[in-house]
Amino acid sequence: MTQLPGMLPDLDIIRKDFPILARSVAGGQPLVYLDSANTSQKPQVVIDTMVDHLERHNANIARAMHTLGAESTEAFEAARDKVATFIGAPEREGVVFTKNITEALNLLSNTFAWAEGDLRVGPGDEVLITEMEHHSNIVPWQLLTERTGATLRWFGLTDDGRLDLSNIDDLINERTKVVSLTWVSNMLGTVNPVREIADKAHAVGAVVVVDAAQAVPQLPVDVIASGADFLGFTGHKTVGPTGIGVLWGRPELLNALPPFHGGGEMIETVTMERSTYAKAPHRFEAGTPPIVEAVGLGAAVEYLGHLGMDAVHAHEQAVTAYALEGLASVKGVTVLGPLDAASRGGAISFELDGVHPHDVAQVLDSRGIAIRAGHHCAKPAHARFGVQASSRMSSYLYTTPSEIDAFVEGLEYTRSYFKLS
Amino acid sequence: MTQLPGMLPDLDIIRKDFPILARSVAGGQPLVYLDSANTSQKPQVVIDTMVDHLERHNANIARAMHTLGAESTEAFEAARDKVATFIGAPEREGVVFTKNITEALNLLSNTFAWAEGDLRVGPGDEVLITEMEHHSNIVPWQLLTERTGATLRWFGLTDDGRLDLSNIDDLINERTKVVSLTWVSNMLGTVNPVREIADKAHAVGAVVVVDAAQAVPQLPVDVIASGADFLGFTGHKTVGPTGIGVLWGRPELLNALPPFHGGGEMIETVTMERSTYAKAPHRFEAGTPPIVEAVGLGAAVEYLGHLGMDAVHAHEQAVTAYALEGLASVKGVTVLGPLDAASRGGAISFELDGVHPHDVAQVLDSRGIAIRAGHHCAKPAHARFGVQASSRMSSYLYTTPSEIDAFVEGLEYTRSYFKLS
Amino acid sequence: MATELDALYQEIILDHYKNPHHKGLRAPFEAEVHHVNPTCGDEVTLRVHLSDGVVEDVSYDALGCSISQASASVMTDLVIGKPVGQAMDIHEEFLTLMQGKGAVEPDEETLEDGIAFAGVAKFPARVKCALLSWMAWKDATAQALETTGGKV
Amino acid sequence: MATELDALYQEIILDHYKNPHHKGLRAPFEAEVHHVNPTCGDEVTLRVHLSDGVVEDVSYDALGCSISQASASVMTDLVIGKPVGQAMDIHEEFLTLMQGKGAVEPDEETLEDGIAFAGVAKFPARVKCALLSWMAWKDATAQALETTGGKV
Ligand SMILES: Cc1ncc(COP(=O)(O)O)c(C=O)c1O
Ligand SMILES: Cc1ncc(COP(=O)(O)O)c(C=O)c1O
Repeated sequence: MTQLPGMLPDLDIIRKDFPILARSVAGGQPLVYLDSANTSQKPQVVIDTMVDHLERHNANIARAMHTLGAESTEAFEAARDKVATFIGAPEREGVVFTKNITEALNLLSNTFAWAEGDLRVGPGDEVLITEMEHHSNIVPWQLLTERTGATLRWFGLTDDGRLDLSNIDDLINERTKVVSLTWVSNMLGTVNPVREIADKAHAVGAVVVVDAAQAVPQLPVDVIASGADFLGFTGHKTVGPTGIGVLWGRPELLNALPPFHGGGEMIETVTMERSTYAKAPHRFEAGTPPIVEAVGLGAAVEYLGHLGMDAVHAHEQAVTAYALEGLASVKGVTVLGPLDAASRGGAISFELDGVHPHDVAQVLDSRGIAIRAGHHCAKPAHARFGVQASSRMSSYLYTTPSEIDAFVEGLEYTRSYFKLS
Repeated sequence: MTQLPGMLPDLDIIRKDFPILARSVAGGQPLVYLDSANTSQKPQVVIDTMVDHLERHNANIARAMHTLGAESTEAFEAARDKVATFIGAPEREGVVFTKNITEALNLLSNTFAWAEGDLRVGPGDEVLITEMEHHSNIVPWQLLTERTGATLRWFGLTDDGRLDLSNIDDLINERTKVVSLTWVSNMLGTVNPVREIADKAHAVGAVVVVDAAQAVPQLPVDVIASGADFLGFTGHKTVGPTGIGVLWGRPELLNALPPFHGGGEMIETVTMERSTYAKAPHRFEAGTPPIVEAVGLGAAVEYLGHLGMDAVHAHEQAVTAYALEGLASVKGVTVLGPLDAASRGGAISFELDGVHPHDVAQVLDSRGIAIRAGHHCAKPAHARFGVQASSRMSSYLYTTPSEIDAFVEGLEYTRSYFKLS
Repeated sequence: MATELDALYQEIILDHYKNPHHKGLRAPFEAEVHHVNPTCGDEVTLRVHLSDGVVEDVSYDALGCSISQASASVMTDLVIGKPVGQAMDIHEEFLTLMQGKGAVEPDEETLEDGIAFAGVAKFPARVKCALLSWMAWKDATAQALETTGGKV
Repeated sequence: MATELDALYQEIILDHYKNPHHKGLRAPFEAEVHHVNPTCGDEVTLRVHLSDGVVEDVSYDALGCSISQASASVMTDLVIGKPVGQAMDIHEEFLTLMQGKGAVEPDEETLEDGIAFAGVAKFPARVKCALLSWMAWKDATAQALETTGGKV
């Protein structure tokens, strides 16, 4: 195997942890999975942990007093501890389990509408996002501002796909109540200066929400150092299962928010006339939570912790640099976003002149190579660059240099298939 | 094995489908799981289907154009078809996947607040529930009515644990906008006359929401025949995984509601200024849905379909009748709710004079018998009967008469352990 | 596999993609619609001009992949000049072909160049691409019939 | 297993459960709190009367299981008559015992009848029962100290 400086050692052993990587597709060709920014693959330990829970410890949590119930509760709450450790959260109470990061962001945008006191967003207030957000960090704030009479504003983008900070002092002002931005763009790959923006936001009394859906899988994340007041990520992109996400928040802020979903286990007491509510995290975990999914996520972050996020990050940077080089060698390819690996994450969106992204993805798929084509839930960022759709390859800790070679060869083949000269 | 008329044939073979039932607890004693109203156990086929998906077909859905993406999307959408068939939904578009039924009910209570037109709940409107609801069908409506200035009303209960319908013509009136009630009570076991109430509600133009969390696992359910406009259930009580629930709604009503969570895949198009939304079901499935969980639920309802819900229901009735008999034989036991099995589901809450429910559950647990103790997320129903907590045994399709015998013996042992005479 | 790929990207499709027929927006028209494929972002703006119960013209402006572009081109070939009822029948037949998962044998008599899309039916993710312009046409035609009170 | 069960339900616990000490709500008091265990519904209303830096009286009304009732009874025995600081230390020691998962050896000198709860620590679901009244006492005492400006 080609070795790149910074690559994870023993990559072939790590790959064995991921059963799906042994699969063949498209009539017997090995799977080359380059769609990890969309969803990551799962190591055996995550799957086995879930199976063990389902086959031996399955029970509802908190409410159950029997042996299985105690085991299930312990596994679920241990997962919370593992997540807290993984993201550097000082208190386990700050870790709320949600369905995905989309629910986490909606939890905030909805409770800000009904909050009393400082966190309430109302007429005249401003919510600030950026033009490179995923739809999940745009639409909730559109709904909030439309419904409350607040104003939605956003950072524009520079031509090389970074945040345009030239008007930051206008954008972050005394009316700003919430600044919500992505740490790493899922389309442009850009890594944003979250801390710098958070400091400016805090200076005017705004709260800072960080969409870390692409950051937590790739970077060492410390919620306190990030400057975030709230930070979310999603299990399925973090070698965990679907159906589970995390909202971390400073506990005193979480407890200042009204409930989101009402129901079982988020209450303190209920009468027909009125109810009182538990504190975070339970306040925001109404109903039976995704128990086996949380347990799976616990195993996932533990797996990543064992590899070491510094090592995962170095691997991602090495592979991304190699992929950028490869892409530069293909005639007609334009990469969207920053061109140096050091200032970006592992998702690389690009255009291939003369072939529509769907067709690129289709031809690659016929060679067993899985990439994404479309707007990647970032229509405004595409519109900003005047493109309607793009192709995106995204690597992860299990990606090898030879997979990048196969991808680059696939692009050359695509060019010849569509008879481009 | 004791045979009861109506019991599932080949029960010992069916039990082999559930790996956890082979487990021993409390120092080597066989597990007697009588907490299925809290969460059900999972057959091997559900676990295997999930594992197969994770190990061979894992990919994000809809957005992905490659082979794995197509396979994953097909499995996810096939699960929707299976659920639609299972509950008699004429159109697959009416089946929305949620996290659990709690999310389904909150989806409705939240969107009713922001709806335009007929479905909007505002000042002067009335929302009608019942005193036997689970907290998940109380708190969302409290939040809605408190926030919109509408009024929350409820059916009271008769002494034998049925709905008190004596003032139905006052409760259902021209101000009633929403009637939301449980089909089968998780505490009292009562099966409510959903259709009769739905007809009355429709006569005044109200919409009818049915909490079928305990009904779908136990009864043959036909959403159309039920009279419901919206009906929810939850995967983990239906031999499916956690992290997945279902909201069924009449598609034209779903499409008349505004979005709940905003984000990926619920949109039609997004610009920074405004967005337009997809139709149901995608309108309400923002973000990456619980994919593997939906696939697991598909396998679960298929499993139940193969057993036949008539047969499952007959089994439940046979075992419940047998358990009621057994409970009647224990001195100091008072059963809450109807005493004839025919008018109730499989959850039986009871008091044992002189021993607190926790202590009952604890002593039973030491004999490997898992029951629930507490308020079962139905505090108001407990308050109605002047009890603060109760014990609850709940059987399911895998429950045998000898497990009921062990349970009844366990109660006798509990009496002697606490030296009751 | 190149063979499956070739079944998808038939010469006819690539020809229509490179040289689309009837492309551009023209007047007169009774209805104009804008359809989007939300998952991938493909878009089409499409106008219909009916007269005396006949599809007089279909004009469009589309952004999208080879399959969606070629499909729009073939669609206009098939419906322009046909009585509305007959055009709707062709639409139905194309729909059946696309939803047949590759098991439906297309009829060249009716579908002409449209038979080249038989291979698309085996690629579920691409079926939507092939149907985008057809759905837009059906919608626009329904609107045109409505605004003119069925009198065209 | 009966043996584990017996470790949980020690005679001392059952005695306190059947004949709780200091039960009932009494005056005077500087603070009254109401605590609930949300998962199971156990409730306690508890009053604290402090005077000259000493826990003069703790009175309570509680609904709950044997463990929670017995724990309230033992707690009052332990704190009534003690200086506030010393009572808080006992509370800390009891907390440590309960959170020790059965690995902490209780000190009979300090905890007296409270050592009977050592077995509870092995039942995570019941630890909350044993702590309910202690948490209420701590909360009420803090409130009493606050309202009296620390001068008791
Ligand atoms: C009648 C009823 N409704 C709602 C719920 C809530 O279900 P979930 O916790 O899965 O959302 C339950 C079970 O806990 C129930 O029994
Ligand atoms: C940056 C970013 N934010 C949010 C999301 C939404 O994640 P999910 O769909 O798991 O809620 C994604 C991925 O789809 C993402 O890449």
